[in-house]
Amino acid sequence: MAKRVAIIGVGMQKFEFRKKETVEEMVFDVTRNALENSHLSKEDIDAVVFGSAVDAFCGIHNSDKVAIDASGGLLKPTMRNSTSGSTAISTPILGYTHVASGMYDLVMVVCFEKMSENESAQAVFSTVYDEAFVRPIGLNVPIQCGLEARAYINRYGITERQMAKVSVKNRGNALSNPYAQLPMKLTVEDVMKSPYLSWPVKLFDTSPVTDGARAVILASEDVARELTDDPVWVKGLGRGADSVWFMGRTNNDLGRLDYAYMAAKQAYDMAGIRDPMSEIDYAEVYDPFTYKEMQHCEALGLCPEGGAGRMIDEGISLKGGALPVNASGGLQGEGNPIGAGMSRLCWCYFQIKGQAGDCQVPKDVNTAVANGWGGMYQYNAVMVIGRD
Amino acid sequence: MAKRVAIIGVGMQKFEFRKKETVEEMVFDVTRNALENSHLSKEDIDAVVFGSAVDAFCGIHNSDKVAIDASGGLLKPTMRNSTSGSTAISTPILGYTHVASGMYDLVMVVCFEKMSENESAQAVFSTVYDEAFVRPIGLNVPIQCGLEARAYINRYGITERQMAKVSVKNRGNALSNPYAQLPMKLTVEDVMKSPYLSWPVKLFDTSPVTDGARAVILASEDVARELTDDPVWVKGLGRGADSVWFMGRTNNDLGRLDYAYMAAKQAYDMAGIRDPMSEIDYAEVYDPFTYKEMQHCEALGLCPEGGAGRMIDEGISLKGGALPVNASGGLQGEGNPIGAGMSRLCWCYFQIKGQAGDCQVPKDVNTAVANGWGGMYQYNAVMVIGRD
Amino acid sequence: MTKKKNEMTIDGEIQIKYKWSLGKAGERFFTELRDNKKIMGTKCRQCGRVLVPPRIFCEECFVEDMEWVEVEPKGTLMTFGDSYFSTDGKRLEEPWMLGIVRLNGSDGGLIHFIGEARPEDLQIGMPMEIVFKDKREASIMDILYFRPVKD
Amino acid sequence: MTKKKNEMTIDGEIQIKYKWSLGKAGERFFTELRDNKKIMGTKCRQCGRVLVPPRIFCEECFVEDMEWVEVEPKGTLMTFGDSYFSTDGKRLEEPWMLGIVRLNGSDGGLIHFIGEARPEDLQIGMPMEIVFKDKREASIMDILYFRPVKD
Ligand SMILES: [Zn+2]
Ligand SMILES: [Zn+2]
Repeated sequence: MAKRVAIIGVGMQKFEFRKKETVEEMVFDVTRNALENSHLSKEDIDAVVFGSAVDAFCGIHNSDKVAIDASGGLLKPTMRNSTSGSTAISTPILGYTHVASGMYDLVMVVCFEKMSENESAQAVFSTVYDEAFVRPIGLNVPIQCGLEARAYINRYGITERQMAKVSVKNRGNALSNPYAQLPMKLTVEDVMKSPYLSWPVKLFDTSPVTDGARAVILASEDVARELTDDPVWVKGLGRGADSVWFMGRTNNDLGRLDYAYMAAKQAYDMAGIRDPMSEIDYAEVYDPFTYKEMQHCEALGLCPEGGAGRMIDEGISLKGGALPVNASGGLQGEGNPIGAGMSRLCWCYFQIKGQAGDCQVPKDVNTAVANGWGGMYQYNAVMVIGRD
Repeated sequence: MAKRVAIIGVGMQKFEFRKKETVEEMVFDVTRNALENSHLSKEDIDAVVFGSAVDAFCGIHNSDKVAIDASGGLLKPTMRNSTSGSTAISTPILGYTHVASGMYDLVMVVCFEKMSENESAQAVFSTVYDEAFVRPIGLNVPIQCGLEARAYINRYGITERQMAKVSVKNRGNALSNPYAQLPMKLTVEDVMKSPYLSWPVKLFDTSPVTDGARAVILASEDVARELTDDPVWVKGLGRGADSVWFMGRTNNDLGRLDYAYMAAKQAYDMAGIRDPMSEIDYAEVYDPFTYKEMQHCEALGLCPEGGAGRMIDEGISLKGGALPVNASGGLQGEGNPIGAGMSRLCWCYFQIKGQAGDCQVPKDVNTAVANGWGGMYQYNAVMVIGRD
Repeated sequence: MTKKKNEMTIDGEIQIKYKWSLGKAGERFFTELRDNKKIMGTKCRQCGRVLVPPRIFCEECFVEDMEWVEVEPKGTLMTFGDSYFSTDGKRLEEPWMLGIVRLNGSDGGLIHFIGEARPEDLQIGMPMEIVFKDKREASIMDILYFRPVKD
Repeated sequence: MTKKKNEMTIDGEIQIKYKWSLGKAGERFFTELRDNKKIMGTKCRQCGRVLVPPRIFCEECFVEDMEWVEVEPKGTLMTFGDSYFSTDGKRLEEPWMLGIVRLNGSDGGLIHFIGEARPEDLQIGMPMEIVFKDKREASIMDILYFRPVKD
């Protein structure tokens, strides 16, 4: 059985379109914030793990190396993880393995992305496509998502209005989040009238280009109990990776995320959760597009498979609903600095601790789940955290 | 105390300048080889970790995603590490944390680099330099190493002839390595006559541009004992990261690798090794340049600080010497596919198991050490493996 | 989006040229496509699955026990996407369309442009066929596009 | 090095333009360099170390409690390198030289070209000074090079 690992503090900063700070300055900002929130000094940190999804965004390859001094990792063990967008959750999983291995008692997890240093996000994204079968046809992100969204809504009968409601919810929730880039008071009609990027995905179904960082401090069980009377434990984690050959996958349907269901099952099995709909109190779900929140709610078992439309129609995922999702605003409202989507985990922590401020949901939160998604419709990483 | 973790098999392939295979095909080659050597099937593997140092070499960013199917990682947990050249050893360390965490019994570690897809390695390397203070002056790899080598030999009184002897040793050792790219029978005079890239570094002091991959299978203690009567344990590991601001480091001297001494100390402390010169039987030392082998021998305590010149003069590190170093040929003789420098660890395993073929050293090897180095004179990762 | 005022930047670029290997499987696939207008897959002798894009190994059986087989240049539309923006961000008059087509006689498929159709003509599950380019150069662009099969 | 025959490749490139932020510390450093030919460092009010390149925080004390101080455009040669190859691989007649100089009044330094000297004129530990460019544009290239201090 693995050792227990706790989250004992997180570090936040405002997400913005184009931060004036360098990567190093951004990382210092959240690291210091995490140390302050945890009443620790950098000397207490035994090791640092970094997560950043795509170096071509900031144009500094191997960008971990510029973040060392600012992370408290100077002359310490460090590592750098990158699993596309799922970096957001696979990086705290990496931190977990560091602590659970018994080698380190306190590990700083720092995720960052400076997406707006480049002049064309599309030029960056084109670097990730297979050069022989995909890159020459000029696939881009909007149509990549259109392909997946169409398969999804075709399979399950999801509607564009249901997608729009997710956008209204998340951008509206972001109004209460002081770190948010894109809080907006929208109506479903506003979303429906926004221009199509690729049917059924419209402008307001998407998330913005964002600079930002997040930090999470993980502690071994013994140290966590010394530091706090109310530790928040990592209870479960899971990951799944599907084939890069998305046009020839075994399940024959881009609309069904086998790899995400798999990641969720691992995490729930480890956490001893058999019925997530009743046992999960709160969720922060990776939502770069509205339909991705819906797919992920299903894969995470927060609603039945194909039931994400009803979930939003019935208000279940609203801030005041039975199973609130992304009360922080999610990627759509808070901003989407790929790897720093670890913010999803930070907000689960805040909700459990009752520190979510104006984003706090009006219910007890003991157990929460967060996920990350990335690659060529490929990766999912899931973490369940909570009190005993 | 951390759980014990064993290496139970490795996967090899020939290192070459320009492999015809894709990254996916290269990865399949070594993964299958590792499974065969371990008498395992891909179903036995619980999780996969990838290491690749610089995606810009192969021009497929987030290159982990093309390696999934070929690694046995399809629909399993995967992760991708990248800490510049130290990826070579930090990736098996990542695998170690996966197993030691108690979550996975069998983890496939796959490192690969396809360095020759691009038309200019220098264009690739320039992507890693700080854009404000370093990139504009056009720093390149030869002069970057010249700066460090000069500081090193100035500090410790190392000579160019001593450096040359390392080249003769490693390229000569590679003559016995069937996977080697650059085996050569050279004399010290040949090396001394080769053209300067940047004083004191000459052409034959360097390693080639290489395509290749390596795999290592790690097992938990219980599973390792089921699979083999002669497990090779991971006994110690360490990492150190220094500041990217190499021009303003506290120790004031590029010639002294504080971060590497630190990484070695961690690894030896964990392994219970107090006197590496007598307790280490064999070493595979990261040698992209001759002087780097010398610096690393010192930092790893295989000779006294500043004593690497005498070590090679006295033949201690020769294949038949008291403490043989890089009997495989090292990066200089076998090839230098950055992350796949994990080959250093593979050869330590072979030497302990007595499976090093014509590279086998004429002495008992029970304990061996391997290291990796990378970044802006920045990272070191060390692993000690051995029998009980 | 507009940049904040007074921010000082260093302007530069990363530019790297590549020659990407097609690999063992890719060389055969693109040679047959160029020379014979054939779509080739690799069939696993153990599980019988036919992989397109072809690979030299079966990722399920994890063996390199494959034979080359020709698959039909026709198949089923698995999903499609349209966009009024080109990849370089320009607004388009006519929609640009991509589709993923599962090819008959295979367990795989290809992604490519869709032509000779409007978005409203398309639906998931309909039969599609490949239109080849006349002058071919061993590239995925040797396929012009998919179009709906004409009855 | 020559390529193997018969290998099929896809030729392409990655080209991305950037506007890199100088950051809070960099903006001040490069503004002073351009406007006043001054090399500025940041001094930690807690440990007294003067950082060059400047940062907004002290990495040892881990605080953002820094003041700007001017450092001397002179210092000590920590190491240097020469090369007869340009960065783009061309063979050079005259050696191209870089040095790392620890600047007086600071705990840091800069890397830059070395000029007005031959490799044989240089040795580690010797005093060097900065030669500034006349027309400066807020870039590290506002420094022309280091040269040995003339007695
Ligand atoms: Zn098969
Ligand atoms: Zn200080």
